[in-house]
Amino acid sequence: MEEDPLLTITDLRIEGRSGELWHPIVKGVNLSLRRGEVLGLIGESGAGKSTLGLAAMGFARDGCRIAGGSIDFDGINLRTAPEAQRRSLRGKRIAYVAQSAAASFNPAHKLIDQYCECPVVHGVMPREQAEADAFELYRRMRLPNPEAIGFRYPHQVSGGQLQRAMTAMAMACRPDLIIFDEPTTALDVTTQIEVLAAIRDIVRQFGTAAIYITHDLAVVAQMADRIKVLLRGHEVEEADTRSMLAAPREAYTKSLWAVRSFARAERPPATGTPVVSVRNVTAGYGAVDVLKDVSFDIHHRRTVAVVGESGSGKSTTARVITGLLPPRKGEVLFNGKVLPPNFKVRSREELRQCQMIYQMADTALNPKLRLRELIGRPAEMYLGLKGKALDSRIRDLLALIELEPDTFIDRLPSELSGGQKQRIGIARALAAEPQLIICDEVTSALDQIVQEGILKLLDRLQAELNLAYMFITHDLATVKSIADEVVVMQRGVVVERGPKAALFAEPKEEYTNLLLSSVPEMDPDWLNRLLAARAGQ
Amino acid sequence: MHGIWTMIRQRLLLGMLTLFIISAVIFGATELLPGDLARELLGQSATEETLAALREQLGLNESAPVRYWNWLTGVLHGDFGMSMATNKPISELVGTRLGNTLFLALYAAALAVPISLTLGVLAALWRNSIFDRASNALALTAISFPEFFVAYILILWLAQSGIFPSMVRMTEATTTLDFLYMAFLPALTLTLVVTAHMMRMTRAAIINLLASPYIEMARLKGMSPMRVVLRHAVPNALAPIINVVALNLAYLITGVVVVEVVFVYPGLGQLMIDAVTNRDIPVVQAIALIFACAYVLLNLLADVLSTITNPRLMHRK
Amino acid sequence: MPILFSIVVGIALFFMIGFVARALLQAFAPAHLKPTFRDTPLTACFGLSVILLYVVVAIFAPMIAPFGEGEVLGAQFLPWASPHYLGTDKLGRDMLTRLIYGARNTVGIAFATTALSFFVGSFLGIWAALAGGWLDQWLSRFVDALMAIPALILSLLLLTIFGTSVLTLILVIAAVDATRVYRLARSVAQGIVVMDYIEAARLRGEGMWRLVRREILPNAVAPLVAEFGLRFCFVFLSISALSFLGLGIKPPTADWGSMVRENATLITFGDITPLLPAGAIALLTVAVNFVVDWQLHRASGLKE
Amino acid sequence: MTNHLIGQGGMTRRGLLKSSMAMTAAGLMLPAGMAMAQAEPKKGGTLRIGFNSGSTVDNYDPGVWDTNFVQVFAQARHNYLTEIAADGSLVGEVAESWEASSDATTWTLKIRQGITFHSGGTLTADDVIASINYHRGPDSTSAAKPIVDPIVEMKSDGPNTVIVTLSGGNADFPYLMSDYHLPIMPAKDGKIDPTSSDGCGPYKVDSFEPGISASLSKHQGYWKTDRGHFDGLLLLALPDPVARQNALLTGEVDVINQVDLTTVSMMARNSAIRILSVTGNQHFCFPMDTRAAPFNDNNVRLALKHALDRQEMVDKILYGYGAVGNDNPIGPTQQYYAADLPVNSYDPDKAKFYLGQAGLTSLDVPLWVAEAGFTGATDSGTLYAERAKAAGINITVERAPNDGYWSNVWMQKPWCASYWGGRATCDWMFSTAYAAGAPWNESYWDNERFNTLLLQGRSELDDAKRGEIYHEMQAIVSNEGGVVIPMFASFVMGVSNAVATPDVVGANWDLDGFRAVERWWFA
Repeated sequence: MEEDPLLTITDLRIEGRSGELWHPIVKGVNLSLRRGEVLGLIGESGAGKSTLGLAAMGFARDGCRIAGGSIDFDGINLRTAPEAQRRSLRGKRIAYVAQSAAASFNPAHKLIDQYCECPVVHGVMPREQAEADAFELYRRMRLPNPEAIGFRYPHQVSGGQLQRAMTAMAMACRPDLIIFDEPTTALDVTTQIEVLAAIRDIVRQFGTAAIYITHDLAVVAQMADRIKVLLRGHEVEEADTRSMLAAPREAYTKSLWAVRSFARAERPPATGTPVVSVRNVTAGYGAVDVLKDVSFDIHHRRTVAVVGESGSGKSTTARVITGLLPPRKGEVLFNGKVLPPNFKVRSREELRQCQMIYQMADTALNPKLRLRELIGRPAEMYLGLKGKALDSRIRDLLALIELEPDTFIDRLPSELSGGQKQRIGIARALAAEPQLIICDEVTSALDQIVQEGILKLLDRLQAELNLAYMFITHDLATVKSIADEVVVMQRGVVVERGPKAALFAEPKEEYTNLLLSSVPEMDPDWLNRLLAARAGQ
Repeated sequence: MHGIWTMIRQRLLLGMLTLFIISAVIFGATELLPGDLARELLGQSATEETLAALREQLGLNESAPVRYWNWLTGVLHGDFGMSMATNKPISELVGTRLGNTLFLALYAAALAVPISLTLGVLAALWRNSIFDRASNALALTAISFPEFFVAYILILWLAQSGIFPSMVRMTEATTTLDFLYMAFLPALTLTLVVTAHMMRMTRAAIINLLASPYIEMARLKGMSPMRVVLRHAVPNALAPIINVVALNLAYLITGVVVVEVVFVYPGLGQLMIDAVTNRDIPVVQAIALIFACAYVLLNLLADVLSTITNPRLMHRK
Repeated sequence: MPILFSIVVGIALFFMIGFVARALLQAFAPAHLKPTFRDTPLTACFGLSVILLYVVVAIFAPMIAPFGEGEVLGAQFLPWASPHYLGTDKLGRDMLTRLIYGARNTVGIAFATTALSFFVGSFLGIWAALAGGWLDQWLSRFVDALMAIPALILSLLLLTIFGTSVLTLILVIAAVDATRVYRLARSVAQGIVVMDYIEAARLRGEGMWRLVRREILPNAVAPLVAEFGLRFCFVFLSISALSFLGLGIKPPTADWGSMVRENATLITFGDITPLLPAGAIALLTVAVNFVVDWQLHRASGLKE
Repeated sequence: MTNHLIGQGGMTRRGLLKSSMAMTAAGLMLPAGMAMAQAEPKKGGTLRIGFNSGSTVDNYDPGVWDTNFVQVFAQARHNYLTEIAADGSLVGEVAESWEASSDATTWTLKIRQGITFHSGGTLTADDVIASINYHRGPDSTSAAKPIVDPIVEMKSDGPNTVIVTLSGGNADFPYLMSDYHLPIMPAKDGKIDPTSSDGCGPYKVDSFEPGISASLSKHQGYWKTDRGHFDGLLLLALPDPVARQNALLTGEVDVINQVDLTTVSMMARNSAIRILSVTGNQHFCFPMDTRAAPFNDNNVRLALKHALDRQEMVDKILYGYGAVGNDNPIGPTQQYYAADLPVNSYDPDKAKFYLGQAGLTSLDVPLWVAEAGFTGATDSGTLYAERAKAAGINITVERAPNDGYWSNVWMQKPWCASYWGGRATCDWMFSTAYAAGAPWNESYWDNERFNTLLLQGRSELDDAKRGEIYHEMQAIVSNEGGVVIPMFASFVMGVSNAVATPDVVGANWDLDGFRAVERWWFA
């Protein structure tokens, strides 16, 4: 406790540029970190977490600048130190683990080459030694055949493994400090467990200090000794993990804590003809079958959650229903009537009835169109609305998704936050006044508070417009909160399906169980217990 | 690896198709041209009877489709036929000139490619610096001058002072070294003409990537800007760069008529213009096909290279 | 020395124009554009003002020009002095006047040509990318074939067949350019058609025309604009290259390409007459591309 | 693209028929050109000439030569029956002497003895007959066919006599035989080989790359001991004016033709070279289709003839290297040149007046031009149009592509640009381009009086009478002809000071009547 801290940040202010204007991103944050200590930084996107994390390396993204305050790393003032000196620190004494390893590994080079770059360029150790060392670290990170995996290219390695490889890379020079920037956000729950465990162990083994940035409380609870909560560039509060979890002081923190409490009552079992029923569908690309004999129904005013990890065939099912991928076998019924397998031959009416909301609002909304057109187009097309009528309809829709019409109607997607974009996605789907909406991972890219907002919205709309939802997700927390029925998929097969309560209460299938157990909980000891439990089996 | 071979095979087949279309287009076009070989040969002095006689001799009285068919079958048997105007075998006519053209193209490329890539990389490295803007402006100025004008200016500066010859005279005695010396000005002209395009593309391709996460990662690993660009950006920017280089190489082979004229360089371009103006269709066809081949092959090469240099395509999962 | 001097003057001018233009832009730009202009780089301001100048000259040529376009006023190659501030050409026509009208004709033609080629090229390119299949194959093969024929030769053929009126000139050069544009547009569009919002639009049942026009084109604009900048200027070159083969704009119409061609031989004796039209072309090229670069930079969102 | 017309330049005709023997003597004792050469020329050296022409389709076939590259190349390796001397007089070459029957229909040519071909054989009458016959006959593809058409029979009388019978009397026959299409080539069983370079000229071919260059070396057995001074020749095709002029300035060649007039003045400042310019019969013109309106009205033609400033054209198009033309194809150097004809000067009012006569107040006519027509045609057209405005005549200059100009524009469009190398004799010039029905009567002109005079003139043997006839014909052409002839263009050559040229340089063709290779030497 008494030894002087490794990193001290005082009254740090960082500004970002839009045009010639500089607006504050981080507004006077203090931070101090002792050797071997892990600090959790949480907050929603835009809270300045990453910016702060990078600042700890004396680094500011293009278009950002460190406007005030001081950053002292082990006696070196990172603000005044010459770039060359700062560079010599990065990768060597302060390392960084990025959110998406898939994107942050250079696709042109083998993992091992990228691993060795730091030690060799910084002159820590020669190439041979570095390689040997890499194998060692890969092993410790529990990567499969550590001697070989390094000689693969990033695209040949799965996301979870990449994330671990990147952590290993960060460790290459045995830095004093590592910045983890949402390292597990992009991963499936089951993989997340492994990565979390691996990261935590290695950090402890080397006694490396770390700043762990995330928006997921449950995760940070497992990793951090202390937690600092950020909100729009301000520090909300800081405390050691357990007391913070036990007794959050600030309202905002409390609200964060509350997020996971949202869950709505399961509706009574459905009756009558389902809006959509998928009958023994087998489909795939080329020779391989991605879906094998999949069947399930979706009824009015009910939400069917299709869960499973990436590659389990969730999205493919959606493509079959929308008609993008005509099935090899089986059929899709809409209100008891068989839909043409290919969307090209479906009637406008059929197209209108089934709308889709995508995971990535960024790629799902044409960046060059204004909201007026984005939302208005379906209404114009399907309902033939024009001029005044169209305009008022657009405004209604905006109001419906809780966006102030006058301020938003003429904005471009780029002028919206992630959550707002997703709301536009919803509005666009609603504009067609469909019976079924397919939500493909609609919340997984969002902060939890925002997620909750969206979920609540969807729930409300379902009640008001009695829609049927097909809800594709890998996040069981979401399932818990809004699903009526659950369809669990694995490798293209429906493993288990049934009402939410029943299925969560006593999962019949091993895999379902695995999924459920992998959902992080707020309890700091959850991870240990889980690992222990699994080791026990 | 095997993927590449199939790709090459397909592309070669498509190339064949392209060549066929071209031969048809060219033939059609030359058919539509007013006047014919006989007229052009006899020029103003032609009288109807002499024309008739000459047409008879040259077999121009055959209908167009028949002549095209004869030509095509000939080519398919590897016989490009005789030049009608000089009645020499086309192979002989084209042979040396093809060599010259290729040599000049290579020469120019050898100058242009390194220069423009270096400039492009540096411009990307020091983007928005004075260097960047200046090199950009210079390059643009260079391409906005017509080729012959660039050539004249070079002649003014480098030839009249006697530093370099302004014309290329090749004899049996000419050694490669002399050749490089004599052909310097034409090569330099072409370099100036193509550099800008390649340089700008290189710069753009690299800058495109600088926003990507792995570049930030590289910087966060404490790599120097130079290393970031060279080792992390360039390998991922290769595809567009390779393509623009290929495109310009194709231009260097097919598009240098003007330079040939100014520097009295015996290349294919001049031959083709002459053949067109003389309606010497077999020659036009032959050269057009050669150019087309160059174009097709270069594009193929570009695609192969960008495949090879892209791990995602080379090493499947 | 004179070269050095002129370079210095040139740079000085560049900055002066740049600053002034920026000041003016900020002063008079409509409110919502002000922020855009506030961070406009000098180069772009310079480019904008030069383009503006050209446009003004082009439009008001008859009012600005001291003499008539084809008017023969006196001896040939008069020195630079009042009333012929840039001297006279080989027929004794006022050089300045010719330059001014040249702006009108050349820029006009170049613009028409490029616009046309881009309209055709990008539409076909995007369509091919969107439709895929045999349509894509055949279009691409055909375009490949055309591109494999040297542009100069192709234009020579076409122009000799269809004659050399300004219209055919525009059509032919546009046709030749369109192949290049097609290629670019197609490759760009291929990157866009895989986007979710295109899938969404298709699922909505949008028609081809709408997909091309509203969904894809707006997103393909940036690279197309970049190409536009270069192609636009290459048109001048095509024209002068064609006048090299005796095809070109019909006299006494003044166009820079031909003017360079006519006077080019003088340069070999250090007479700078041909530098005037050539310089005019170069200046425009640089200006246009400065603006284009700026636009690209903004589009790319790369902040620096 | 260049299209020279068959023929040759101005000359005097001192009593042709009276004294063909004397001529022969002259031909024997002091071959033409040398007569006035001041210093005894040095032998040796390789002359390098840069030509404005030269195409990849150039070849050895005499029937299709049409650019000055091949023309000079031909004169370098071949001899002809007769030669136009630098002063314009006619001298014998292969033909030692000639005699005509009184009606000038039968010609007896004495063939010079002891002339050897490069391949070694000796030239005989049969070679002559075969060489001329190559251009005759129904299946002839030769451009010279019209020249030899009047020949009804050619027979040899012994190894060195040829007797030619013509369909009609033609006093100018010996001149025709100097045409550059008619070289004497070795015959093999009555036929010449049009693909062989073999000849009896001063130089023999070492190498020839069409469109690039030709190199020749001295023909040791050449019969003219006082001609062909160079050891060798290097003929280069340098179509680009700058390349050409630069080659001369940097000493890469010794002589260039068709100096770019735009820069000739600057080039002349260079002390190492000199500009050589001779004015002959080559003239630039704008033929009108006299069958088609409005050109079928002579008033319109006259209006147009008064609507252009000829002097300005000479100054601005030819940069002074030429002479004003008076719509009369006969050049000032020719014997029968009518110097006293009224001059068609630039006079808008007169033009207006003639328009009035034609019942017009204004006139709109298109004029087709291309550099192929003649160098500077486009600019000439522009000037013409500019000046014609004053006379209420609105000429729209239509720029046609060089490519195919002679097939698609010339004699197809009602009014276009054209040019003539000129003809050695009035008769030849007129009967080629002005006689009714002549294949190249580019104005489709048909003037009764003119046509009858033409026939009279051809068979008229008395100089004085001929003079009157041709004077009247020139007057008619100038006043009623369908061709506007604004200027006579000089041949402008750049010559290195290392090269010596005779005082009198041939004006009938470029490069000393194509004979520079034979007549010039290194100082």
